[in-house]
Amino acid sequence: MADTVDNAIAGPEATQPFAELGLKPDEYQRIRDILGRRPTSSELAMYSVMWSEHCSYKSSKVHLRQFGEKAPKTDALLVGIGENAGVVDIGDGWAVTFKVESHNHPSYVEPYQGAATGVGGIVRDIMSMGARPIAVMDPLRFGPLDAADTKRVLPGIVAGIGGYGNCLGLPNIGGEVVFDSSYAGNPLVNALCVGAMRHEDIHLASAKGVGNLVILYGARTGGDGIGGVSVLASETFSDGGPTKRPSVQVGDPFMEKLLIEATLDVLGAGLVEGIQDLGGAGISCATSELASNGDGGMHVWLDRVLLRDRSLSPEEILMSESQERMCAVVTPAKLEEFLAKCAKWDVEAVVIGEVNDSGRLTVDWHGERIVDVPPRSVAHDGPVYQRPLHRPSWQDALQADTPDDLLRPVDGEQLRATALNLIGAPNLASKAWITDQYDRYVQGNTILAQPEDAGMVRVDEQTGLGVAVSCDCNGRFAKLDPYTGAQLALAESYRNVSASGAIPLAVTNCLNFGSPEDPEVMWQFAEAVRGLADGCLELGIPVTGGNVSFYNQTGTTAILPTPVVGVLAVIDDVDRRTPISWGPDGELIYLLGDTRDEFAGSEWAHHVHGHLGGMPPRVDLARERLLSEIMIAGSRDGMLTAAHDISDGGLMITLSEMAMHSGIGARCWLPDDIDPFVQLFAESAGRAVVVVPRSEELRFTEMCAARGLPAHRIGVVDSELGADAGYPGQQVLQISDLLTVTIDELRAAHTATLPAILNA
Amino acid sequence: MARVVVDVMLKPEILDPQGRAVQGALGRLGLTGVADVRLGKQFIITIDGDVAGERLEQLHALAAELLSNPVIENYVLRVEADA
Amino acid sequence: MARVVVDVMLKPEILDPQGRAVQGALGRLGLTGVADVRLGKQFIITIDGDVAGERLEQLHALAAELLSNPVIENYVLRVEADA
Amino acid sequence: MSPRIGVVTFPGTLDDGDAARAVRFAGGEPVALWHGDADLKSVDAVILPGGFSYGDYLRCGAISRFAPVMTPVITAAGAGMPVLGICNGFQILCESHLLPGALTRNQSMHFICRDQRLRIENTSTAWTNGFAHGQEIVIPLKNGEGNFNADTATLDELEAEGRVIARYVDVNPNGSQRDIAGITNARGNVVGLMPHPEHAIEDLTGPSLDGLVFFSSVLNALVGA
Ligand SMILES: Nc1ncnc2c1ncn2[C@@H]1O[C@H](COP(=O)(O)OP(=O)(O)O)[C@@H](O)[C@H]1O
Ligand SMILES: [Mg+2]
Repeated sequence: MADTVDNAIAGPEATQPFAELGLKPDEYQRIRDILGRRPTSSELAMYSVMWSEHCSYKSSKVHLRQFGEKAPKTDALLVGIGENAGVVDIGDGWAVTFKVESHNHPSYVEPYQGAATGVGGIVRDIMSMGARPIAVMDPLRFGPLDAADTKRVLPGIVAGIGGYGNCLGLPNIGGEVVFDSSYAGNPLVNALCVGAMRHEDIHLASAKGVGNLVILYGARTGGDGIGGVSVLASETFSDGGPTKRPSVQVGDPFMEKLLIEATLDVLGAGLVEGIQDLGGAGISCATSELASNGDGGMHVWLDRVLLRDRSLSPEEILMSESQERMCAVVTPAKLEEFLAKCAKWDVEAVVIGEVNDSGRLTVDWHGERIVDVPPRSVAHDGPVYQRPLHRPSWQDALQADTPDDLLRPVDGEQLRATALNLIGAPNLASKAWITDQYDRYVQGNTILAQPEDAGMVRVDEQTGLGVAVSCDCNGRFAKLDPYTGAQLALAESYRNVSASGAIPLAVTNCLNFGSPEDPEVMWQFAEAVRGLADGCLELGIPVTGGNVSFYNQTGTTAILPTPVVGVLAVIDDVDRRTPISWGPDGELIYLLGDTRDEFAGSEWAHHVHGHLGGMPPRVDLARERLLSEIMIAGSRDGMLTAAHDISDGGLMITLSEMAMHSGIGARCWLPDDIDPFVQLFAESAGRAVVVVPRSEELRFTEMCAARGLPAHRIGVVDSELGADAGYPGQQVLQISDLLTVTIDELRAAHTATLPAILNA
Repeated sequence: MARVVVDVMLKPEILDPQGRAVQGALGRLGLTGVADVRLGKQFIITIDGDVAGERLEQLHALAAELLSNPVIENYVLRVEADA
Repeated sequence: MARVVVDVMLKPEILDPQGRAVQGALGRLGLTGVADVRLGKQFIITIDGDVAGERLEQLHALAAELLSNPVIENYVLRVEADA
Repeated sequence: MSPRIGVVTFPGTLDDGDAARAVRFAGGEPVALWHGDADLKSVDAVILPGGFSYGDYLRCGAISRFAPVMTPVITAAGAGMPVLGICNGFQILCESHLLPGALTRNQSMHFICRDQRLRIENTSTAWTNGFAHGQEIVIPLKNGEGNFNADTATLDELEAEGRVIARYVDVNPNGSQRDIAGITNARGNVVGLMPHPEHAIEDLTGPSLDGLVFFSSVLNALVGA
């Protein structure tokens, strides 16, 4: 027997398991105050999931506001923060939407399904804006490559992302793979999706129009993932394994593919007034948000929900996180056509509710009223915490522990060994073992994918209009200084898309941190958000959406603060994209930007010395902006044949990647005012390598000089160098008289690392 | 030589998209009255020597941890007549 | 209600990379004497009414054509006690 | 009038748009065919494109084989109409017994996506007549179950009759017997191919333009017929 509103009025003193559902006593009291009585068990279920950290952002809200307050002026933003995903104008009547989300904890518990359903969730977010999903990316983080648990979780997570994304027909165009001991026991699985639509197809999650019908369509509702939101995302794991073993959701990518086609079909035919995906908190979230954003009232007949398991209680149905479901608001006149389109795609659909102007969200179960609440109080007016924050006690000591005294390579031979060592370091090694499991060709519009700086897809086949996306973060920098670290993540992502020739337009983020109840973690979070908001303002690109993932820790040890930043950029003709591989002999290699003795948080300090300390590289966003403008102009005016940003591992790694990817050698030299080791391996920001045809050299260098961007000619593409350098018949990369490596040697070191461990 | 058979099935509350797809196909091909289809894995392990005592315990542990994921699956293990 | 179980296995002459991988993993985790591992599928079909006569024949035909591919797989079908 | 090439969409098909684009690039007229219709709309040839029809949840291609559209496809193939199955389409052709053998799980057990080198070994089929014998090409390969398996007698027969149309070169990505990437039926009108020619028709999006030849070949065959 369901607990009804009448029961709640008649039996006000019943004790309720609010604590087990993750609610604090004062939160429970607030619910009683809002309702003027005790909640029914169904109401309690709804409030508990919707007021969880994951859904309500109760710890992060006060900080995230800055993204709006500091948002730069831009005409590009069609839908801003707060909707399922932001929407950006890219011209010609086209709009794109993109967003990144985390699925960290579920992926630790069940790597394959956790990661797969992460992809499924973000894809539905994108669909709920009215867009066709066109690409995915997957920033991933694991414990050390050789750790036993990494061998458990990594293959499963990668197979899950591939299994789901490949089956949906979404090209995977990039991502990240980072190994660090702080992620052992708490891998990060972030998933990003990009979608495209015509301006007139933009849809929002709101239930407007009294008498309109609320349709639930897609997979049937089952008992999976119940409480996943409150339990999975708000509690941490104890040392011995998961403290609670929630039932994990299993994804059905085939159903999601049908859901995409059916959704685009009904949207295209103009049958939909409002639309919402079902993710965390399932029907509770979808109905309360739709109602809260619309005319304010909705009635739901919960017993009409199609079930996979007929024994589910109404509370469970409200909380279930069964995958592959969507909600649409449809006028009665269009109902029949809507249902017919769903039937064509074999997608089940049923009317579960109706929009009204009561100002209440009411839910009936077999004729009895089990929920009667103001929808805003569930969806938007959850608790907000100003959590205490505190600069970590160890922060000063960490910053004082500079890498200056670490033993550095001193001669050519040692530099050469360092280069070969780093190119095979887990964080810098080829990720082909992973990315080869992802379909990057499907849809036939992929212009750039791994291992390019940014992923790029064509949006309009006729005009060549396209978008580029990159996502980046160096958590070590963020640990040294979260404010600067977040800006460095933004700068790198911005630089990556610019290197491809596209103009940066908007930012998304996935903020992965430890427990918000730890004041030191909260400080890291607050600093990172402040850094990112300030950085976006300075670069002139707004944050359009994102995701916060807290409680990423093993025991009481938090992960590296990891604010993953994604930047979306537009290119008016993908034909002009700049790849990372250089062209024929004689093209000139230029280093743009300034190099300083900056090794704190670098891959060299990490991989060679296991050291983390000091202050991260300096950020100069004005310089980043200039560099970006030069690379975009170079692409637009045909002055560049290749470009590659300099980040992890420094210049030597950038040159090596360009050489390996093109299969052609080069003769390089170093400006002689800086120590060669610093020149080759420092990770100063604001730099890139670009390749200029001889015919364009003058025009390009004059542009750099006029704009004040340092440009050093440091090499020339040369496929014949091998013989002179003592490697006849081979392609070599030569750095002055300091060192010469063959591309085969680089490749061998670069490609061996992951297979050696993961295939063992 | 013994033959150990481990059947691994998704727990009943977990969605089984494969089973559903098969159920749909059986229906389309004219089989009536199919109430449910679940699709599981079957491991057939041929093993030297006897399977009992500690060895059987070891097999159970492996079935629970390696061959299945207890979060979403159940397993049944049986030792069949010597192969 | 009847429960029909169909086990589908790769034919012995067809290489089973998954079985081999499991065999390797079992060995690495300390199980000795594993001579062979094969990985197959198990369908559990719950069906209304009786399964006999023509209905059973129909099920055999479907097991042979849909649930297994005779080029590479064998199947075994059994009807279990009413579910 | 340019030949009409049908491209079938099953639930879960992914590369139908790419296949239609390839037909267009080659100068043909792509015609969309729906799995649920037992009607070929008087096309001159049929492509079964790649993807995960029905999620490939049972065995790749096992469920699609029974789709209504396959009845006329099987009849037309028997009557000599050119039919190309790419990846999932190849699996469907095998499951339908239009081609011998079966495609099983990759030996590595992973899905694999790579630019693959192939050698064309039969240039007399409807889909390969534009190639030179022994020509090496590079087109994308992407599959989880592309490991071609057949018994020895069948393999020997395929070899003896020259019905292996393409073989993997350099790397055998999925463990296929005798490095087989594609085969044809005895008549040379039905071809199954694991790698994806429809993804190699444009400089911007593919590793080469080699894939286009499969589509221009069938137009040749149809115009010549
Ligand atoms: N998990 C992943 N999924 C897809 N692509 C990835 C993944 N990890 C890395 N990549 C791709 O590999 C290439 C190299 O990665 P990375 O070194 O992190 O690039 P960058 O330093 O330019 O951000 C990039 O093209 C990136 O998008
Ligand atoms: Mg880069």
